[in-house]
Amino acid sequence: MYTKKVMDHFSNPRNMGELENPSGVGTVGNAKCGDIMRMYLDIDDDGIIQDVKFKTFGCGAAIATSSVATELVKGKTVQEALEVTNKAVVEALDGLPPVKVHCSLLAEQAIHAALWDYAEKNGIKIEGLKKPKNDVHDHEEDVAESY
Amino acid sequence: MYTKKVMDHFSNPRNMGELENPSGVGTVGNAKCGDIMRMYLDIDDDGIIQDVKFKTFGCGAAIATSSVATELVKGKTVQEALEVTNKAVVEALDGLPPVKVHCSLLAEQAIHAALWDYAEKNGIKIEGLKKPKNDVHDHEEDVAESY
Amino acid sequence: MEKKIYLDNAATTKTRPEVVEAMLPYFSEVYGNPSSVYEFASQNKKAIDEARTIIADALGSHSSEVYFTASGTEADNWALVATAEAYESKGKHIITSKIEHHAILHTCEYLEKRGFEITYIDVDENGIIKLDQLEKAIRPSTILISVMFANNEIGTIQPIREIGEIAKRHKLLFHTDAVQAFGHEDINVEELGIDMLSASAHKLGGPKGIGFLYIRKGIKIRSFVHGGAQERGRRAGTENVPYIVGFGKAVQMALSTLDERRKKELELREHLVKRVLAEIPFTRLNGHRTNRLTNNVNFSFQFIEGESLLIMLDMQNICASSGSACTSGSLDPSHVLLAIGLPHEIAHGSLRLTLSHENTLEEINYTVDKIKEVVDKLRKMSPLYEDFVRKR
Amino acid sequence: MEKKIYLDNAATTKTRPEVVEAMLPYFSEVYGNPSSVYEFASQNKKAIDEARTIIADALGSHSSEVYFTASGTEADNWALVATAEAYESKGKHIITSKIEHHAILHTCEYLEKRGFEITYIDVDENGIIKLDQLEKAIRPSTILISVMFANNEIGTIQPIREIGEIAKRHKLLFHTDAVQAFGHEDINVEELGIDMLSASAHKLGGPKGIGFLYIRKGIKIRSFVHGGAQERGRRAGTENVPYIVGFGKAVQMALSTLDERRKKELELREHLVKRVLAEIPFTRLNGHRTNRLTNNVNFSFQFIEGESLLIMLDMQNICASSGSACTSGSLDPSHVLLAIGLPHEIAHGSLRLTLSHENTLEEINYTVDKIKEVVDKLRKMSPLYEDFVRKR
Ligand SMILES: Cc1ncc(COP(=O)(O)O)c(C=O)c1O
Ligand SMILES: Cc1ncc(COP(=O)(O)O)c(C=O)c1O
Repeated sequence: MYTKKVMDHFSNPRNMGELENPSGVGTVGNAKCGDIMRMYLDIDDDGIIQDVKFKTFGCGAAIATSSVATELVKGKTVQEALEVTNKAVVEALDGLPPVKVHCSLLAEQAIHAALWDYAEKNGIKIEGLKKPKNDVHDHEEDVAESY
Repeated sequence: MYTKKVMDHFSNPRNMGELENPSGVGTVGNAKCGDIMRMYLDIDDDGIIQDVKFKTFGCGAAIATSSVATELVKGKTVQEALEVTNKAVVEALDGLPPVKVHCSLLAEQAIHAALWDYAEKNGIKIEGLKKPKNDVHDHEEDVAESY
Repeated sequence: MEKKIYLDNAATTKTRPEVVEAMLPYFSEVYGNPSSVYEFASQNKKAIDEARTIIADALGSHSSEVYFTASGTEADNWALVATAEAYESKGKHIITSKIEHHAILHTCEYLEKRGFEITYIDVDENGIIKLDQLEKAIRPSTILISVMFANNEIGTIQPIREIGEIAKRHKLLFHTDAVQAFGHEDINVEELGIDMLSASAHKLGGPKGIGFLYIRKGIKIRSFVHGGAQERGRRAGTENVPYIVGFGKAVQMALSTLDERRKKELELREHLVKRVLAEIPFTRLNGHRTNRLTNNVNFSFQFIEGESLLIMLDMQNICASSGSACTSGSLDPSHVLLAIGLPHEIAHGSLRLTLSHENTLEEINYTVDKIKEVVDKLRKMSPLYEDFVRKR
Repeated sequence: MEKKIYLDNAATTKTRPEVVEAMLPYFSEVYGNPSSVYEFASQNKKAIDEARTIIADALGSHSSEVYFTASGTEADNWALVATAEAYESKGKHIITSKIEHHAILHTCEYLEKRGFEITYIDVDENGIIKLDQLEKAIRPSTILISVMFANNEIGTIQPIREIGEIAKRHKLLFHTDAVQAFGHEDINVEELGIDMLSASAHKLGGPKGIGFLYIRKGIKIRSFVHGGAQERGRRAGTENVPYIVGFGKAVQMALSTLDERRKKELELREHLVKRVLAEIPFTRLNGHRTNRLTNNVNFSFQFIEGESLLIMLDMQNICASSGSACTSGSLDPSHVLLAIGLPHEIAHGSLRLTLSHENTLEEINYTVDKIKEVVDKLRKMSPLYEDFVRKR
């Protein structure tokens, strides 16, 4: 059901782990829905993301989207990272099954949450960044499922 | 679905045909239900059934019951013939499928009808013989068949 | 003839050996549950998708519009019951014909008990539905028209396109029971304006126990069998993978041989009809003379009854039927033959012969010879014939 | 391991080669429609009767009480919907449990939409239904109790005899979904007081797409699928002769191997449970420790999620499942695990392994080794585990 890219990121997740003293850390999702993502960012004085790590509790798609999202933001500026949308994440994985698209949203939100933490810690304001919600799941179901 | 006996009587019906000047002839059943039986009786002065013939429009069971019924009454007295029940017909055939049992009733009635005709023609009264109904079908269905 | 002559292909067909071949790996080798996560099961999912696509293509539809069921009967039940339930608030009136299969008629009776009203439209003497009566029957509360594509007893093909147009004009849903037609006639649901269509594999060389319901995208009917999320949540129950694969294969083969089969069946049918009508007196051909399934003939032989005819033909190794297989346990004459206006005693004496590509001219000739003999024998036994001869 | 290790026999089983063998002649050789009159079809009728008798004997019932369906799901739907419709005038209340299969639960939801009231009884932490709550839930309007024989996720076997007694005491009908138990546990409908019972062939070495509903003589429920007069007029649709024959064969084999299979499965299961609980920390066994299906284990591994666990095991050629196969497309955690009181995040991390007689000790040991590795790997990725370790 998953693309090769998803399977690759799932089996060999990039940037999995923790950072000792991260510039920012964000956790989104909740256990009730079965996905929790945590992103650690290391941001240098020029606002460039030098390092990024993730930890994820969740399905194959959740792990793969976390992994690919870390790749997409690593080396980017804060502003550039902010523009990594869930769409970009899905594209980088050559697509996700419809029921799993919410995982990519979660990845986007995890980055935003880590950036928000970084901004708060440093007392700065990042243009276009809103306070992340705790739970970004949309609980839409396939219409045809209404038996 | 039919016993060997039924198949035997069906493929080689006994006493099939007409009688030229029958002592009595009776026709029962109706085309609506798919079975019509006609019995011809040749009864001598001692009230003994010397010859019997049948014609039947109907299913395999209808033809077989007619055939076996002619065998059962041939050589009998009128009174004995009257006692040939549908049960006897079914037994002589080693049984009939439940939906086909009404055919044996028809055979019984056909004999009665022919006897009635004989009695009328001769102005006699046969003890225990009632005027045959035109249609002896019972339209009961298997209870489980209620769609 | 030593060999059995099978002339009951409307009752069921032989499963094509190639279909059995195609199904075999899915029993004991690729046997995973298609709903499972692991790779082993995804082979099954793929096999199902492929079969669904073959069928969707055959109908000119999209694969997301094809839902597998366990039979043509289930597809018919689903179409009627779920439409009734989904559109109940709009109205409780359904229109169908008097010559539908029992899968439709008995489901209609069931719905009548649940408070729905059904109008049963008449057919003409050839078995063609009366379109003017159909259109007049439409009320504001009508939600569905269900008319079969081709009749299973007399083979008459209905004016499906015209019915589709009527349905569209009145904004009604149109379902057709195409169990006898699918794989035998060209069917394009777009061109014909069909919203729902039932079919069954065992009428076209597939196995018994698998069918489908085509449901046009956007129709909001729910499931008939409730449970797991199979068939996109619309038809529950672990998928019958082998039969789905077999159905796909059977459709593929039916389509690729359609023209030659039709041609051969037509030749045999015409030969059969001509000989029987010419050589056996007091015989009529039921159903439309030409506008009928290529493999169907249905005769009434006056003065004789169908079951004894069948048994005597069986003794000559000829498999045929009288009325539909499903009612052969019953004592009633065919509702279809009554609907085309036959009197009861003639309706009782009907013989249906339904051909396949495997039949030969030799078989047909042998069959006609035997029918002649048997009809003759039974007429000699018949009090109706006796009366008829006397009266002449 | 090169070879696939199949540990998902509750999702579906491999069709036994002997079963396939038994079915084969009924596709292209003995293919007549069993409803037909001719001799050729009567062979099919006989084959169906034989299968029905095998199954009836297995239940301690009479063959006229066994009705073939297209699935366990259809049998469940039939039992519920037809009982509701038949006894509606008596009352509109049905009692079931919180841990039923979706074939029951979604049919209950459907009936709720049609105005019926359903009470869902709780289970204890082992998944055993609360009998006192069940008995208290009975009202004058109650018409049916439906409780599954054994749960498909956690394997817990219900106190069927006691439920049967409660039903009898209150003059209620008792239906049990025995899809997971039939062919695996001894079942005698007389002794257990069961009025209706659903089963499915593909859970015991038969094909997918055939089931049956046992209906005790005298119960006046009507058909669920309406149409022809098959199955004594109670279940319409041309009979799936090959699968019916295959189902009979599968039951025969399941019964004749029952004791040895149970013994072997039990040994493997106990070994598996002991090793996993001993070697993997923060793990619990879901379901009753002993009163469960011999082939079922269900673990929750704290801090990790089930799907990724399954995919990683799949990469090691191990086929397993998390929750039931039918819901594996869904995002919700298992309703069964929630019903036994697991918090959501633990319910999400469950693994079901269901054995067959074909599994070996070597396979089980390999599987445990791999589970250890994979759980370890996923915990290292888990933010929940990170938090847990930090807090210690
Ligand atoms: C307890 C239970 N009931 C019903 C079903 C449905 O059976 P089927 O797949 O034959 O529809 C299953 C399995 O899928 C089951 O485990
Ligand atoms: C017109 C028609 N509809 C429905 C059916 C039922 O199909 P199935 O036997 O697959 O249930 C049949 C054949 O039996 C049929 O001829």
